[in-house]
Amino acid sequence: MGLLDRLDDPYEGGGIILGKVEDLLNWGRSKSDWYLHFGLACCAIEFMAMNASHFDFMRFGTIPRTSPRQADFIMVTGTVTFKMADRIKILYEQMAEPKYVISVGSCSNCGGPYWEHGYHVLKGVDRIIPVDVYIPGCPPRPEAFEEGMMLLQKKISHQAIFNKRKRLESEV
Amino acid sequence: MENVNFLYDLLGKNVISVLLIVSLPLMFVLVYALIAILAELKVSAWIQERLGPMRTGPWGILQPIAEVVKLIQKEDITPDRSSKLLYNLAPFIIFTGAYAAFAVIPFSEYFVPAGINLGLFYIFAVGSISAIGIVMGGWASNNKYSLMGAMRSVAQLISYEIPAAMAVLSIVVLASTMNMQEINKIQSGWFWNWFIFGGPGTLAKLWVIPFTLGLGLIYFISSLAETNRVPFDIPEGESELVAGFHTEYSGMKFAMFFFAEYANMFVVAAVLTTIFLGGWNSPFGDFMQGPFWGVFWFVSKAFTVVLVQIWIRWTLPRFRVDQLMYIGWKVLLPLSFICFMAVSLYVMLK
Amino acid sequence: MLPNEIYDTLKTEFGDAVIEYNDQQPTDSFILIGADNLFDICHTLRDKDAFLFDYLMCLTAMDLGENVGVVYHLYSMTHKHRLVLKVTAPKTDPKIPSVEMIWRTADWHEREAFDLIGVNFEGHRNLIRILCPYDWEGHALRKDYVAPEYYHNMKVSY
Amino acid sequence: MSDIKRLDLEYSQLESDRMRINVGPQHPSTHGVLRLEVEVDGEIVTEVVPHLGYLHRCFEKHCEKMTYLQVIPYIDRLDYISAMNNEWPYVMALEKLMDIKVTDKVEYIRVIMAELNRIANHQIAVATFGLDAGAFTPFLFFFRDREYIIWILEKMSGARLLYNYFRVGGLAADVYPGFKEDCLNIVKQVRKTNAEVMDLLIYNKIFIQRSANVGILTPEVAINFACSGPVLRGSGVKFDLRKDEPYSIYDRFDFDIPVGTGEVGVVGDCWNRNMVRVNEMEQSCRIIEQAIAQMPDEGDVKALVPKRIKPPKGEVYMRAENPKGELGFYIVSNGTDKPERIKARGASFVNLSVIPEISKGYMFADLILILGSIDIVLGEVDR
Repeated sequence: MGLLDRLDDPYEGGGIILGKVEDLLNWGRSKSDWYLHFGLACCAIEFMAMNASHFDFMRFGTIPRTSPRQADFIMVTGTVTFKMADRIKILYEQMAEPKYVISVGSCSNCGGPYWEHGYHVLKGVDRIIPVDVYIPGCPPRPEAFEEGMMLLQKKISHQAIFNKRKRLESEV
Repeated sequence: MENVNFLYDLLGKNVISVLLIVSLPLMFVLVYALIAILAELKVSAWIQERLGPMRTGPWGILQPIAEVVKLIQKEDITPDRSSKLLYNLAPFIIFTGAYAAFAVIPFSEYFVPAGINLGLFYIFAVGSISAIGIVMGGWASNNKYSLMGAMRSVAQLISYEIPAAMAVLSIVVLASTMNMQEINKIQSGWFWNWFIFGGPGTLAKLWVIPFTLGLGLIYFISSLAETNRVPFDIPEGESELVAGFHTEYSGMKFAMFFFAEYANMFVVAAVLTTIFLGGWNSPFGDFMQGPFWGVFWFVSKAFTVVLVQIWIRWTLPRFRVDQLMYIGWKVLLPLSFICFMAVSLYVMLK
Repeated sequence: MLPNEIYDTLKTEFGDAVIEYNDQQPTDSFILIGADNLFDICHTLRDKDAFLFDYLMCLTAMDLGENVGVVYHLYSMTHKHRLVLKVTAPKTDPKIPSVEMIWRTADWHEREAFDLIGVNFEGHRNLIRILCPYDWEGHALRKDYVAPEYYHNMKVSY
Repeated sequence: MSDIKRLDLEYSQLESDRMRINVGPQHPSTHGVLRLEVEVDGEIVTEVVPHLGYLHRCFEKHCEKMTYLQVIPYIDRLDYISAMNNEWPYVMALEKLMDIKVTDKVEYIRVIMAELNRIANHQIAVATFGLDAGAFTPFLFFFRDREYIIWILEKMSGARLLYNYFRVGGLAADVYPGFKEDCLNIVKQVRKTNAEVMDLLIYNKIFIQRSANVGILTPEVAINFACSGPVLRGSGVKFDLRKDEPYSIYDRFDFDIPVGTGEVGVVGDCWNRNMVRVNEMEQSCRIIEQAIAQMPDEGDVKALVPKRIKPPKGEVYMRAENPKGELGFYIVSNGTDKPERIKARGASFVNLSVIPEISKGYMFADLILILGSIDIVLGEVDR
């Protein structure tokens, strides 16, 4: 496993140096996000527009990767059907830790317009994989993508790496 | 070849100086790779009317550092059914192959890590090591895409080695040496003394200039193929083979492939610079000529070549595998033979 | 050629196999034919010089309650005329001859009809599900269809 | 000579293991969630088995449960790249069932909207085709232009991608001030970028080598498979519903039907299919210019229709020329405000079915290009 496990709580409290190291590691993870674009439906087209020159998704330091092994987060854009659900699970499991998920659009958030009669639509991708950021919309505007990306970066940059267990306990 | 290194002059020939000499190119490779990655991101963005990474440091210049910090933290996956030893060895072999070539690259009049007499020969010898690494990685991953990528890659590397070698051989004939430092020294003076313009000589060399220009072009095209760059990037052609031979690699091992690719780009650019573009010589005679300016000229020339590679990467579509073979064997190889003949004739008549 | 002329020609050729001609507005006028002779009739429609229906626009299967029906929308690229054919079969044994050999495009349309309505196309070379997963149960577009509660441990409807 | 012959024989008798590769459902260039099971002999494709249904969103089931107006948003989500074009045959079918005449102004706005959306669709199609060939930059050039078109459509309908703009008997909203100038500017911009991309991509030597003489679809096969749109026209068949069966007001415009000419390669190959799209953009520009000139300023954009759409009992099949090809809706009405059955005949669904036929014997990299040249949208394939 990566560096994360080995660094789990050697010293109490961590101290200034480890705190700064943690900031650095979080900074690296939050600023360099390679994504696996899991284009499923309409939202994928809007995401392509997001990648294009007007909005330029790569401003955030993201690079598209086609192999799940090299991706940091997976962007589920569109309706997840039952036929697809197993594959999404496999892909998510193939990704290397630490990994994140952005769920884009009403369909992958909750089933969207296919909620009521969609016998073949999974009602939300969060029923099979854990989701970090939800982007609402059908399809979301590129501005919504930007906000979602910034939310993910914010989330990553505040993550605990050292003394995780201890900090979680204190929160509880 | 004595005293080609300023460090030997400075520290004498002892363990420390040898270690320093070995580690200097390594430092250079790492720093260079970071710059090249940034350049790739930014140049591609500018070609496409975008901005590229903007939010990591001012104008995104810290982006490659963030990538490295991130890649260090990633989980290192070894697929369950892979051949573990080969799988783990492959990235190191590829990086070694790319890095070993730096041993003979003359950065300046007074700095070449190992001034051996068979420098060019050595570069071609170690350059082929990376092919072994690619095959190892592709086969050991136990992934069909990786396997196909590796097969294509090796076929491509082997076929393009020959025109590249012919191009280099012609220059060896012109210079009558395989020592890269010597080749540089021959090209000193104004830029028309560069081997791409026929090397130093009287006006009689005019008729050989088209052939040497052609040789430069042949070498450049072959070098694109050897480094798997567009339009010859079929081993990792995204649209069909997902990520080619490194589909299954993650974290630092993937970073090694990444670094090796950029290091390889620099190696071929450095060879092109050395044998065709005058190496560390100033283009303008004695103007800004000297050991320290030499580093400047050498690196800037090599970087220009790298930039051209990036430029081509974002402009052209990619070839198909059979077309690639066709170009290698039926176009570049005969052309390189013709140029070789012409250059040999010129040397005979001289 | 107008649909009623086609109906007359077919009636003389196939007799009772051609059941009914309907031209009540606003419905597109259609010809109802018996399932048994469907293949021969379609073959004639495609190859006879007066018809030359070489373009199958659409193939729709429907749940009609007691029966299932299949509707063929035909078009001729040379004569620029169109025709609607209808076939029905009882829902308990929904067997209809396949026209996949006549118009290759019917291949996927028939697979879809089999998948969603459950029409059994006889003579189709590869009649498997196309849209729903291969292990899906039931035919989704039937009026009495109830979605399963779980599929591969995932809840279907909430 | 005899030696060579014997060698050939032996070579053909050599047995090599064939590899089955799974392309998709998550693959960078299957244009969505298509899965192709490909059998390759080295690099040569010997068999392709498409597996669909990864985006089966139960469209037809939803139609039976919704009222007629509620169905329109779902229709947008069929071919989500050209939503305006999708809505058109549906509302035309209902208008035919209910015998409603729409005003001239509505017809002109519909034409302009549909043609703008056609340009946007073809831009994506050509761009992604270039992307499949490895050229990334034209992709972004086209997307830059598409953005301007999207802005017009957004100002008209309020949505960027899925418009829900056409209504039975009219439109959701009237044009905004300055609409005509915007359209004419777009036409200029589209022509400029097309000229640029011609140099960068279409007539690029490498691109021609890659896409010409690949994936040849003969007219007979194309008609037997009921292909339509640029796929059919790329094979040299001059068939366009806007000309051959003019619906709406297309008979008032002067435009050509571009067909595959075999200028490079042979008629029916990937390059010609792609070229048809590029030429169609120009034709759409011409239609827009004429429509802008002829469009009346006065007029209502909504006809008198009841709030609850209740068509009389009947069945109607209406088709229109979608950018992908012929999109048809077969609507069975039972006299209530909910349809009995709606079947969507998607062009992509039908066009995709020729893939196993035309990709055999080409190389693996060609398969990706053939798929790209057919220009499918999985929303329409799987519905």
